Amino acid sequence: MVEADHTDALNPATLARIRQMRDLYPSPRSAVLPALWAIQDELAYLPAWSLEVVATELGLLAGDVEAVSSFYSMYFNHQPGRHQIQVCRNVSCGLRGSDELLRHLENWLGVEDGGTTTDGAFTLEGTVECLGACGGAPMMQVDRFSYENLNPERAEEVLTKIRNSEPRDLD
Amino acid sequence: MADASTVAELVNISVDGRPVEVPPGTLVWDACEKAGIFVPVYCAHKKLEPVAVCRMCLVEVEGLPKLQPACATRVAPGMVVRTQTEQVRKFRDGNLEFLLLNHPLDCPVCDRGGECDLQDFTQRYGPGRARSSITEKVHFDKAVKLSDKIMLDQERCILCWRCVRYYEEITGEREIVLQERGVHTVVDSFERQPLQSQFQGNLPEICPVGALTHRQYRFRARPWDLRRTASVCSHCSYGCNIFVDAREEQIARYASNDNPEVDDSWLCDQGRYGFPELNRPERVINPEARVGGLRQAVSYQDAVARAAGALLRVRGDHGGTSVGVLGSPRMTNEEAFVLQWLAREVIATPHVDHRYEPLEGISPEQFRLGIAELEGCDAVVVIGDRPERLSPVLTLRLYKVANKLGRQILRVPETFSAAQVVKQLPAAGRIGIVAAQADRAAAMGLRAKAGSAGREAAVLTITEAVNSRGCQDLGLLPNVGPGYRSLEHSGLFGRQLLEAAVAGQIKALLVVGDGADFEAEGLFHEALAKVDVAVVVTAWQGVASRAATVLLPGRTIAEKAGTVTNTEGRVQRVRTAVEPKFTFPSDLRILGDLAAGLGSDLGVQALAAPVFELLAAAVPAYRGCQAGLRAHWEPGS
Amino acid sequence: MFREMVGGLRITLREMMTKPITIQYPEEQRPVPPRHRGRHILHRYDNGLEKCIGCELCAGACPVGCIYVQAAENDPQHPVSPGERYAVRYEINLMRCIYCGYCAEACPTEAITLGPRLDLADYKRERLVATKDDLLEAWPGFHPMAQGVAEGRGAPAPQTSPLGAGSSHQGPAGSAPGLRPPIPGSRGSGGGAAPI
Amino acid sequence: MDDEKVLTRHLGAPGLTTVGGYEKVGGYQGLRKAIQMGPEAIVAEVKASGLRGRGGAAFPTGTKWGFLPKDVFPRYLCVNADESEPGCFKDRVLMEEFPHQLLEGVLIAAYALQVTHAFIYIRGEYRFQRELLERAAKEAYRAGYAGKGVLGTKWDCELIVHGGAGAYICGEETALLNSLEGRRGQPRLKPPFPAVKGLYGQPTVVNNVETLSNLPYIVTEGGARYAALGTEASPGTRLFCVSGHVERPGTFEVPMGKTTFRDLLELAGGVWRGRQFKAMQPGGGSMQVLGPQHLDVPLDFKAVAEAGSSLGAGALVVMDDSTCLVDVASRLVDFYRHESCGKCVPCREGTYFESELMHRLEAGIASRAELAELSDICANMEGRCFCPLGDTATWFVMSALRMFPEEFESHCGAGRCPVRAGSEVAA
Repeated sequence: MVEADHTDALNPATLARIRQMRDLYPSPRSAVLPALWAIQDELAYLPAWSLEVVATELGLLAGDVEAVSSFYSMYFNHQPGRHQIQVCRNVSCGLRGSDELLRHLENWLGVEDGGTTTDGAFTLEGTVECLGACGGAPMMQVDRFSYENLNPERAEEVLTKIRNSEPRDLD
Repeated sequence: MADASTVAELVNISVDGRPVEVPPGTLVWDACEKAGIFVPVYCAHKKLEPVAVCRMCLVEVEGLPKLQPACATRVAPGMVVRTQTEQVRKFRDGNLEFLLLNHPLDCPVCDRGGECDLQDFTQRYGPGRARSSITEKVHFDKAVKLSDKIMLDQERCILCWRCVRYYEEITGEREIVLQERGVHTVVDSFERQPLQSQFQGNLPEICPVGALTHRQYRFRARPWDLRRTASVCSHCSYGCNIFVDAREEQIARYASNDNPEVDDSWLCDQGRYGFPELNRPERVINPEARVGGLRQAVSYQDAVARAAGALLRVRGDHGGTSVGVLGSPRMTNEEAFVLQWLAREVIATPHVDHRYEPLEGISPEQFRLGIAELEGCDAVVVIGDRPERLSPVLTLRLYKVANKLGRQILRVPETFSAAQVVKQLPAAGRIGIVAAQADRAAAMGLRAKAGSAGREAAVLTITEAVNSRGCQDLGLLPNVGPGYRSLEHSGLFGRQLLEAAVAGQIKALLVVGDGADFEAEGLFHEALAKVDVAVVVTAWQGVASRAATVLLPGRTIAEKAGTVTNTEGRVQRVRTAVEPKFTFPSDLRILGDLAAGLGSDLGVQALAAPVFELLAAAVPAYRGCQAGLRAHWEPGS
Repeated sequence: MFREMVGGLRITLREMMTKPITIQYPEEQRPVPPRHRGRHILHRYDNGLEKCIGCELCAGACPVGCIYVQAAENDPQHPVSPGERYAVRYEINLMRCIYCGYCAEACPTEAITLGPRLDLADYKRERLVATKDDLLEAWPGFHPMAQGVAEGRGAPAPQTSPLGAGSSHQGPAGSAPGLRPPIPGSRGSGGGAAPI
Repeated sequence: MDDEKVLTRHLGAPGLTTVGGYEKVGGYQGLRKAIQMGPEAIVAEVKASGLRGRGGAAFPTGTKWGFLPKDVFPRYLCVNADESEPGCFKDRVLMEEFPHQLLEGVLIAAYALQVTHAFIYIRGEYRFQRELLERAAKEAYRAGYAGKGVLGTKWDCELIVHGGAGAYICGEETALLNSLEGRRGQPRLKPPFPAVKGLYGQPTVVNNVETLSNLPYIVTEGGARYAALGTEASPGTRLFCVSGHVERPGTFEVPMGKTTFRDLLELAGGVWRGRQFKAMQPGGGSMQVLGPQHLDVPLDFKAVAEAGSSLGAGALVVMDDSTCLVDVASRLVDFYRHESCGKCVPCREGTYFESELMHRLEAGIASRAELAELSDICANMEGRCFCPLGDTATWFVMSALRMFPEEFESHCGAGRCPVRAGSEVAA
C-alpha cells in the first residue's frame, strides 16, 4: 500500500518543532506527546493523517501513535469548537456548586456536556480531571486560563467577553 | 546432567502443601504447574513476557499481605504458595464477574464456544449466576473484518493483550494496538487498515476468548464435532507440528502443536490456511486400466496385476533401464525408501527421481545446523530472501534471535562476496548460515571462508517441499543411494528422464505421489503420451491420472501414516487425520503389492513401522529417530 | 347357564349400540396433548426469520447424537436468521431420536420444539432423516427484504408468542409443517417420492 | 501563625518568577553550596532532614535515592508535576509562585544523583504553568544554572519540561515513565523498580514537585534544622490545600505533627456559612473519609493512619452538614472510572460496576442487596489491582459506608437523594 505523504499539509514551523523535539530526547519516541501537541495547536485536533506524519517523523508505526493519542483525554480526533470550556466537577468543585454551573452553561449555550455550539465557538466539557484549582471552586478552564470562584452570572460574563473578543468576520 | 552442584541451586517451595523444586527465577505459575496444580490465567502465555493484567492467577504467598500474580512473581527459597484458599476463591469468582459484566451473551454464535477459557473458568471458578442489576453493557464493534483471514469482535475481548504482545514481541509488526482507555479500551488496527502480516493465523489461537477468530473456520464446526490428530504441516519443509481437526473426514482447520525445537508454537498463514488444497474433490477414487485402448474401472487386484505385467513386459523387451520411476517430495520416508528399492532392486533401473530439476552435490554437511540451534549462534547470515519465502516461520525464529536474544542477523543478497560478509561478522563465535537449497554452494563457500577466518560456522539449508529432505536422505535420486551412498551408475534426473521418454528411450513410467512437481511441465505431458506404459499412483486427477495406462488411487498426506523428515533432518510422524472416500490399500501397500507382482518381496509388512525399521537398517542415521529426533549424520559422511 | 349367556349377550348388544372409541386412523386423528413430544419443529420469528442460529447446542445436548447441524454466515443483505450465524443444514435422524426433548431444553433461542406429529413410519430409512426443509415452519411467500427486515445485532425484538407460531401446537398432526410421509395403507407403494 | 516557613518563605517578594528576583532573596545559593558539598554530602543532608515524599506515598526521599545502583549511567531524574489528585493544588501554587525554587531543587537533586537529564512531567491541563516553567528553565540555562557545564563545573544538566495530555494515572511513577517514553501511560510491572530499571531501562528517580522544592532550604539551612520544624516522626513543614465547605479555601504551609486538622480548618476560616462540620477527606480524593471525632488528630503520618486514613498528597476537603456523602462518593467513583487506564480487570471493570451502582444508589433506585454488592465489589478490587488506582477507587466509598452507614441505607429505594431533599426542605 502506498501511503500518501502528508508532511506538506502541516505548517513548516510545526514540522520543525516536531523535529526539534525528536532530537531533544534521548529516544525519539519520547517526542510523541509534544509532537501531537504541536499538531493540535495548529489544527485544533488530530486527523488520522497527522498521526501518520508523527509516526514517520519519529520512526514509529501509525498504530503506535494512535494507541498513544487515543489514551490521553486531551487529544481530539474530531474538530472541536474554537474555545474549549472545561468545567471541573470533582469533589471540591462539586461541593461548591459545579453541577449547577454546568447545567446553567448547558442551557445558556444550548449544548450538552461534550457538545459544540452551533457557531463553533465553544466546546463544553464536564467530564474532566480535577483541574487543580480547588481553592477557587467552582471553576472552569477556558483554553489555557482558569476562571475561579464562579457563579452562573460570572461564567456568562466571562464567556460573553471571549465570544465578543473574536474577530467579527466570524459572525 | 544433574550433578550435585546444579541440584543445590534449585529452589524449594511449597504449593498448596506440595513441595516442589524449581530453578531460581522460575515463575510461580510454572512452579504450580510442576506441582500439578492448575492456576487459571488469561494474559500469561508461555511464549510472551508476563504482564499480569488479567489478575486471574492471583494466589496467596505467605508473608505478603496482598495476593500475588502467579504469572509474574518469581519463586524465592522457602516460598509458601496457596492457590485454594477462601480469599483466592472469592477473588476468582469476583474477577470473573467483572469480566462477564461487559461480555456479550454470544456463546451460541461464537466460534470459540466450547473451547473458550472464559467459559471454562466461569464453569470452574466463577459465579453460578448473575446477581447484578446492571444489565446495560458497554458496546463495541462486532464482526469486524480485520483482514481476509481474521475476524475481530471487540465486545468479546477481555483485553489480555496477548495479540498486542504477540505483534510486539514475536513478529515485531505491531499491527494491532490498544486504543482508548478505561472501560472503553479496545484492540484494533490503525484506522482499521487490513492486517498485512503473514502470521495472522496465530492470533485466534492465542486469543483466550472469541474476540479474534479465523474467517476460514467461521461457523464451520463446534469443538465437539472435531477429531484431532497430531501431525506435521505439509506446506513446506520446515516441519511445523500441527493438530489436524477434521469434521466428517474433511479437514476443518489446522492448529499449532508447540514444538519448541521447530515451530516454537507459531504457524505461517500459508501453512495454516493451505489445507483446502487437501479437501479438493478432484480425487482419483477407483483403480482404472486401459483395456483394449479404452480406460475403465477395474478391481484393485486386476489393476496391480496389469501394472506389474506391463512393467515386466517392458523390462523383458527393452531391459530395466527403459523404465523410469518418479516419486514426489510429498511422499513419506517409508514410501520413498520402498519406491527407490522398487526401482533399483526390483525393476533394476537407475532412473529414479522425486523432482523435476536436477539436484547435484548434496551432502548432510549442508544441513548441519538445526533450527533451534540458530538461537545459539552469535550471528546468523541469511542468503537472499528465498529461505524465508520457502519457510515463512523461519522469519519468526530469526526475529527472536535478533530481538529477544540480541544477536546479529545479516541478510545478504544471493550473490555476495564471502570475504566481505566475513568482515561484517563478530570476531569470534558461532556463525549460522541459512540458505535455500538452490544457494547451497554459496552457503558452503561462506562456511569455508568463515571457518578459515577462525569462526565456527554451520549451514542450515532450506529445502522445498515437506519431505524433500527425506527423499534426499533415502536416495530417491538418480545420483545417490540411501544415506547419500555413492552409486556405480547414476541414472537420469527427472527432467532428463522425461526428455529420454519423449525421445523414445524410456518405454515405461512409474509415477507415484501427487505429481505436483511435474504436472505443470509440458514435458511431463509429452512423455506420458509417448511411453507405452504409464503406471500412476496418485490422489489427484490431472495430467498423470488422465494419461495413465494403469491408475491406482493414492492418498493425500492427510490420509497417510508414516514419517517425514524436515529440512534440518528431524524425522517426524504424520498420522492419518482423515480417511479417504475409498477403501483401497495405502500407497505403501500398493508399492509392496506391485513389488510382489514383479516377483519380489519387501520382506516385511508394507506398514509404516516395519518399513521404518527396514530403512533405518539401510540408513543408520535414521535409527531410533521416528519419534521426532534429528537424524544423526556422522561428520563428513 | 342360559342366564349367563343372555347376560353376556346383553353387554355385547349394548356395546353395539354405543359409539366406538376407536377411530378410522389415519383418515381420522385424535387431538394430541399440548405437551406431546413428537417430531421436531424449527420455528420462525413473526417477521419470518428463522429462530435457529446454528449454534449446535441441540446436537451437543442430544444423548443419542441424532442431530447434525452445519452453520454458515448470514449475508447481511439477505439474512436467514437474526445476527451473524444461521444453520445451512439441519438434520435429525428420527429413527435414532428418543424424543427426550433435550434439544429443546438446550436451545438458546427456542428455535426447536417437539411437536405433535407422531406418525413416524416409512418404508425407506433415508426418508426418516428429517432435513431442515422438513422441520422448518412454513412461511408462505416470505421474502425478508419485501418485509423490510433489516439485519439486527443480537436477539430480535421480544416475541409475543413464546412458542412461536402457535398453530402447530393446536391443530391435528397433519398441520405440522413440512413434508408428510405417505400414509401406509391399502394404496400400497409407500414411495411417491423420487428414489434417493 | 509565626512558624518558620520553608516553601513559602519568600512569598510576597517581587519578581520571584524571574531568575533575578529569585536571586535577590538568596535563590540558587543552595545549588552553589550543593556543588561545593558534593553528591554524597547532599544525600546525607537529605537523609538527615527526614524529608519524605510529598506525592502521597510518603517514602523517605534519601532512602529512595540510595536505591540507585552504583556506577550505572546514564541515570534520570523525573519530577512528578502531574498533580491531579482531587482537592490538591499545592504543586500548582509552587510552580506558579516559585518556579525557580523548584528548578533549583531539581538541579540540586540532579547533581546529587549525577544525572544529565532531568524531566519535569507536568500534566496537560496545566498548559499555562508548563509554559511558565519552560520560560523559567530557559532563564536558568541563560544564567548558567543548567545546560552544558553548570556553574563552571564539568557537569552538564538538561532540563526538559514535558507536558502530559490528560491522564490521572500518569501520576503513578511507572505510568509517568511510560508516558515520558511516548507510550500509553499505563503502569509497569514491578519489580524491576524504577530505581533499577526506569526511564529507557536506566536507573531513575521520580520525585514530587513539593519534595524537590524543599531541597534549597535543606541544603542552605541544613537537614537538621528542617527536621526540627516538625516532629520526629513527621519532620519538616508541609503544604496543605484546604477546599470544600470552608470560608477561605487555599494552600497553607504548616509544620507537620504539631498542627491538627482543627488548626488547619481555622486557618481556612472554619466551616462556611456558619454550618456544622460533617466530614473531611484528608489527603485528596483517594483517601478515606474522617469524621468530627478526628478533628484533633495531628497532621502526622502515623496518627492519621491510626485514624484510618492517610495524609496522601496533602489536601483537606471539608464537607458541611448539607453534604450527601453518597453524592460525593459517586462523584469520586465517576472520576476513577474515567481515569482508569484499562490495564487490569478489577480496576477497568470494577470502577465501571462501582459507578453504575453508585448512580443507582444516588438516584435512590438501588436495593439493599445492591449496597451489599457494592461493598463486595470494593473488596474484590482493593489490593487486587495492578496499581494503587484501583485500590483508591474503593477507599472513600468503603470508609464512607463504614462511617455513615445510615446515610447509604436511607438512599436504598428512596426514589431520590434523601439528604439533599432534606436540606432543601430545611432551607
